Formats: sequence, C-alpha cells, structure tokens
Amino acid sequence: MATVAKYLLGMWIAATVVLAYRWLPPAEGFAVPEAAPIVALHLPLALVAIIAAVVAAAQGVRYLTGRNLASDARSKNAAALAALFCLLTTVTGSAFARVQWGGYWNWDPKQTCIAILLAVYAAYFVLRAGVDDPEKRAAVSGVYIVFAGILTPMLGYVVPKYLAKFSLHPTNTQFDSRYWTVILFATLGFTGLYVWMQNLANRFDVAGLVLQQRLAEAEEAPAPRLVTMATAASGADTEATAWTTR
Amino acid sequence: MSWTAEAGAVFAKELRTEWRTRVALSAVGLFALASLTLIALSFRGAPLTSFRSDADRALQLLTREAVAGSLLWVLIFFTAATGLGRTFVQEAERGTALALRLSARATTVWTGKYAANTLLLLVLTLIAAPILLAILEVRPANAGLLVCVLLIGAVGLAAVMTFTAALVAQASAKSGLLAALSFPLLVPLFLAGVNGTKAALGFGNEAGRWTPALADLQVLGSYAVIAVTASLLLFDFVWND
Amino acid sequence: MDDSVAVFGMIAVPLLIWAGVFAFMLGVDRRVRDLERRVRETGNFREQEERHP
Amino acid sequence: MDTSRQAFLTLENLGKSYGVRRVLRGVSLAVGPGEVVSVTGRNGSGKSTLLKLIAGLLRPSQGEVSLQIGANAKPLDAAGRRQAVGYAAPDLALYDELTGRENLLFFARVRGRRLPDAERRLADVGLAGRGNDLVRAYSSGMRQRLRLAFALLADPPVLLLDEPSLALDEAGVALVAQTVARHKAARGVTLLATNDAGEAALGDRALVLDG
Repeated sequence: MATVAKYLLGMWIAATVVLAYRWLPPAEGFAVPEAAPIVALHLPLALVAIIAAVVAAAQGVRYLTGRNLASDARSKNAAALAALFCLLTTVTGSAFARVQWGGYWNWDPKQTCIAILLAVYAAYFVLRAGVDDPEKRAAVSGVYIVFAGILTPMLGYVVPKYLAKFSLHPTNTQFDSRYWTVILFATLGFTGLYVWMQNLANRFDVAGLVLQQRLAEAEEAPAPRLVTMATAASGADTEATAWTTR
Repeated sequence: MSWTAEAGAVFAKELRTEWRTRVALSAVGLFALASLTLIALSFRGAPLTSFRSDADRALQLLTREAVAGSLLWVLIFFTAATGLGRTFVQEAERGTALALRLSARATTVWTGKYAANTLLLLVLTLIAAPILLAILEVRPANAGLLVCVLLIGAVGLAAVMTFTAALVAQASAKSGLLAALSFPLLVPLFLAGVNGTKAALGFGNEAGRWTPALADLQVLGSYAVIAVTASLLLFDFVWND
Repeated sequence: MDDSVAVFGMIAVPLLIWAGVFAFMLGVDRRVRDLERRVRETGNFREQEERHP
Repeated sequence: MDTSRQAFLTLENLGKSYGVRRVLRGVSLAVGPGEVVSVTGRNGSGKSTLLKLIAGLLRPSQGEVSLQIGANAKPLDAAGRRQAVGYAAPDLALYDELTGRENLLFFARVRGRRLPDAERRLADVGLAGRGNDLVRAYSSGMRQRLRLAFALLADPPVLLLDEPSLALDEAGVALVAQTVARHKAARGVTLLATNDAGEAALGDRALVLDG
C-alpha cells in the first residue's frame, strides 16, 4: 500500500473519530447522549467483520480448488481479522448496552449473530492448531470455514426472529443523516484498515512460505536410482549387488 | 441405483460393527443416564409450576414446560457430541479409513455414516425425552408435534455432527473438539428446536395446537436440507484429502 | 470551562488509541517490507547467517 | 487380463513434502503391463509414501502420477486410481468387528460389485475355513493374508504391495511370491515396497529411493 494511502487512512479515521464525538447530536432515543459515537462506530465494525468473513470463506474455496498454501494463509488471516472485528463489535456493543441499559448484554439480535460468528472463528483456530501437516491443516480449515460460511448466514434470519421479543434494543433506531454520514465514513475507514492489515498479514505469510520452500529445496536428498534386476542378478553392477547383501 | 446400495452397505456395516462393540451406544447411554440423574437430583425438591398464560412473563420462563424444553436440547447436543464422533475417529486411528477410501466414494461413506448417526441420535432422543419429561413431571400438550420437532431436529443435528466429526478425526487433539466446532453452526437449529419443543410441551400453547410451532418446524426442515446438501458437497474434500 | 475539558477528554482518548494503533501498524508495515527485501536479496539461502526457523 | 484392462503407469518427477520436511523427491518411472518393480530404501526414504501417491491416497507436492488402463485410455484422476489399484500396507486395517468374509463382502459391495467367489478368494490366501471368524481373533499373519485378499478383491490391473510378507510364515511368503508371479503372468503392473532382499528379488527392476 502506497505510503500516502497509509497516512490518508490515518487521517481519515482520525477525522471520523472527531466527527463522531463533536458533530453528532445526542440522539433523542438514547438515555446517555455521549453514547452516540459508540453506536456510530459499532455498526461499521460489524460490517467489516462480515466483509472479512466473506473473504475468509472465499479464500477457503480458492484453497480447496487451487491447493495453493498462499490461499490458505489469506483465508487464515481473513478469519483472524474477522475474529478481531467481531470482538471489537461485541465490545463496543456491550459498552453501549452498559451505558444505555445498565446490562452488559441485551440479546440484541445483531450483536448475538456477531458473537456467534466470533465463536465460529474461535473453533476454526482450535481446529487449525490440532492439525500439524500444513497441507492437511489447510484442507481441513478450508472445509470448515466454507461449511460455516454456508450455515452461518441463516443466523441473520433465524436469530432476529427468535430473539426479537427479548431485546430491549429499539430494533430500528432512527439515525438522522449526520449519523449515516459518520457511519459511512467509519465503514470506509475501517474497511481501509482491514485491507491494510490483511495485506500485511498475507505478505508476511507469503514471505514465510518462500523461505520454507527454499529451505526444502536446499535440503540435500539423494536422487532415486533405477537399477535393473538383470545386472544385479549377474553381479556386474556392484552397487546393485551391494544392495542385495544389505 | 448403485449409489444407494453402496451407501446402504456402509450403513449396514456401521450398524453391525456398532452392534458388536456398542462403543458409541454405551458412551451415549451412560452420558444421558448421568445427565438425567443429575437433573432428577437437582429438581427433586422444587416441583416447578405449570405454564399459565395469565402469569407474568418472567414467571412463565420458570415453568416446567420451558425448563424441560431447554434441558432436553442441552442433553441431546452434549450426548450427541459424546457419541457421534466415534465413527470417524475409530476408522482413522485403526487404519480402516485407508481401505474404505480405496473402495468407496466419499458421498456414500458420508451418507451411510450419517444415516447410522441419525438412527443412534433418534434412539437416544426417544429414550431420554420421556425420562426427562417424567422427571420434570411434564405432560406434553401435543406429543405428535413433540416427536416431529425432535425428529426433524435430530436429522439436522446428525448431519452437522457427522460432517464435523470427519474434520475432528484428522486433528491430533480431539477431545471436546466436536462440541466446540459444531455448536456455533447449530445455533439456528437450537433456537428453533427449543422453541418448537416448548410449544409442543404446552408453553404458550396449552391447547397443544400445531400452528405456534409451524414456523419452528419450517426452520428445522430448511436447516436440515441445507446441512445435508453442504455436507454432500464438501465431504469429498474432507474424506479424500 | 470544565465542559470543554470533559469534551476534550472525550475526544483525546479515542484519538490517542487510534494514534497508537496507527503507529503500531506503520511499524508492522516496515518490518514486513524489510522481510520481503531480505527474501528477495538472499537468492541463495545458504550463507544467510540468521536462519529462518 | 485382456489388453483393454492392461495398465500403463508413468511417474514424472514425483515428490511429496510435509511443510519443510521433504519425504520424496524427483521420482520418475514408467511401468508397463507384466512388469514388477521393487521399491527399496532405508526406513523413511519414502517407500510407503510413493505407493500411497500412486494409489491416490496422497496428493503429490510436485510431479505427477499418470495411470492409464488400456493402451490409449486417458489417465485416471485420483478417484479413478483409487478404484483401479489393489493396495495393501501395514497401516491399512480391515474391520476387527467383522468376520473375514464379512469384510470382503462389505468392501466388494461398497465398490458396487457382487462377490460370488468369497470362499475361493479366502482359500487363495490360505484362510479357507476361517471366513466366519472375527478378524479380531486373527493372528497378525492371518490379518496380512486378509489384506492380500482385500488388495486382489477387484482383480485390479495394478497391484501395490507395501511390505507384503510382514508377519507371514514360510507358506505366507510363498503365497506372496505366487501372487506376484500370477499377477505378472496376467500382464498386470506390480510395485513392491520392501527392504527384504528375498522379496525385492521378485522385481524385474528395483527403484532404490535412497540412491
């Protein structure tokens, strides 16, 4: 990523933070007006978590078809970042719940989905740690993340249906245009941050793979040799006969 | 169609080997027995009240129907996680997986084992459920509905468990992995399952009508279809890798 | 007066956090670029004194 | 074996590595109908890995396995190779909870084939009359004989035997030699992974993996 892009991203997110805290009016629906910025940052974090989840599943499919360990590394990195953003979403969500309703958890449908997604990635990394051969680990992880990618979207439909009646969270908070502007800014900013992190993690892993490849090639391994039995039997080929007596 | 004959051969083999060793059956049976005993002990003193629609919401959640509906699914999930993993783990450890991979297609292997696991899960559920209901003194308002919910739920649960068990068989540290891997994927099934079971027991449905649980049955049904399809699509990558 | 201090505090903390994260990211970015340069330069892996594990 | 079922096996620079650890490197070999090749080398030189790669049980890290059944047929993919080879190895096991016959019947049915001659096949490997006993009660020698019966189950054009004489008595070793000779006479392709000099001598050629 070009250096100018990095600094632009840095300023963009800083500007978003300032906007969130200074420019946002305290929405009337909230008991604590200062809680407004957290909401404006909470939603974008969830969106980026889902973007990372999609990338993780897509790279999983790419590994299963292409069998290139770099795809597996990208899938793993995307999964790690998805877990990170899920965690940030859950933390900001419960911080907001704490400020708004006193409880750290209020079974808000969207928040519950993100927390379950976090559990998927926790399980993913436990599975990854359990397999040692890199290729088998890549295959098993790829399959699990694609299988999860098929089953988890249902959460978006099922969880709101069942948890709606518990949730204290006004499901359709009315955001005025300024909120949506900050949410858009924050989403773009966090997406940029995610892309930057993913890029760095991928390049780090790829460099590791290249070194590993060289290490394997550098290793001296005697080349296999084909010996015809006729010579061995007649004893003309000393190595072959030497081999029979071993 | 030869495909079903081959899957049938795997299914028959699973039943025969399981019947001769009863490894999974005993693991599942003992686990369920232990859980049921613990539940019986913990609820022995305080008989729960029955559901009454006029009671306020918080009290309603503590009624027999609600507790039984939830505990049943906790029991089913953890008992399944104890017994259903055995089939692949044993094949991998013994080396019979090699012989099977040389002889059978991945989909027939999964289908045969899935059918055997579903049967095991149904046997467990249809034995443990009545005992649990007896312990909590719950008479289901609509027994037919209860069986439907448990049946369709078991079909979906066994699919995810069988698929994940094949992944676990490839890992070195296996203990507890099946529950950890399968639980986050099963949340939609549990939500619908618990809700449907409660409705069948009479929670918010004293008359035992079918309509309150129709949506749950639909969720359970579509979940099972998606889980089975996904398993058939992806199993080749697990089995032959 | 104290109102602006409080408000300033409200913004300062998140900004400080972001500045920290940003600095960390720049650090990681440089280390990855160094690693890539080292990998490119060392055509033959053997003489490299610091062996990759 | 009629010509349409004769096998042509070609390995091009075949290699397998587990992460950094390279197990097999640069194996190139062509084996035609009626040929027997012994694969030798010290422990860990990749003998078993090579056979598993050919059988389609492992995915190559480098190079290619090409197996054609019939002179100008197209090479089989890994799934096709799994079905076309007869494979037996020490780490391959059959079901302890099933009898010898039940094992053979199961592995035939799961291939979508009937097995009318189960008795004959058991007798061929010296297990006549033991078909009704659970494999759990089999000695290691008897298990090895059943593995040979398993490998021959589909009358495969290619036979891959990894240390076939393991735990076999005098008669067992003779059985292996006879099986290899019969498969060679039937113009099949045979590969024997072994460190036993006598067994390796069954091969027309030897591929020495540790050079």
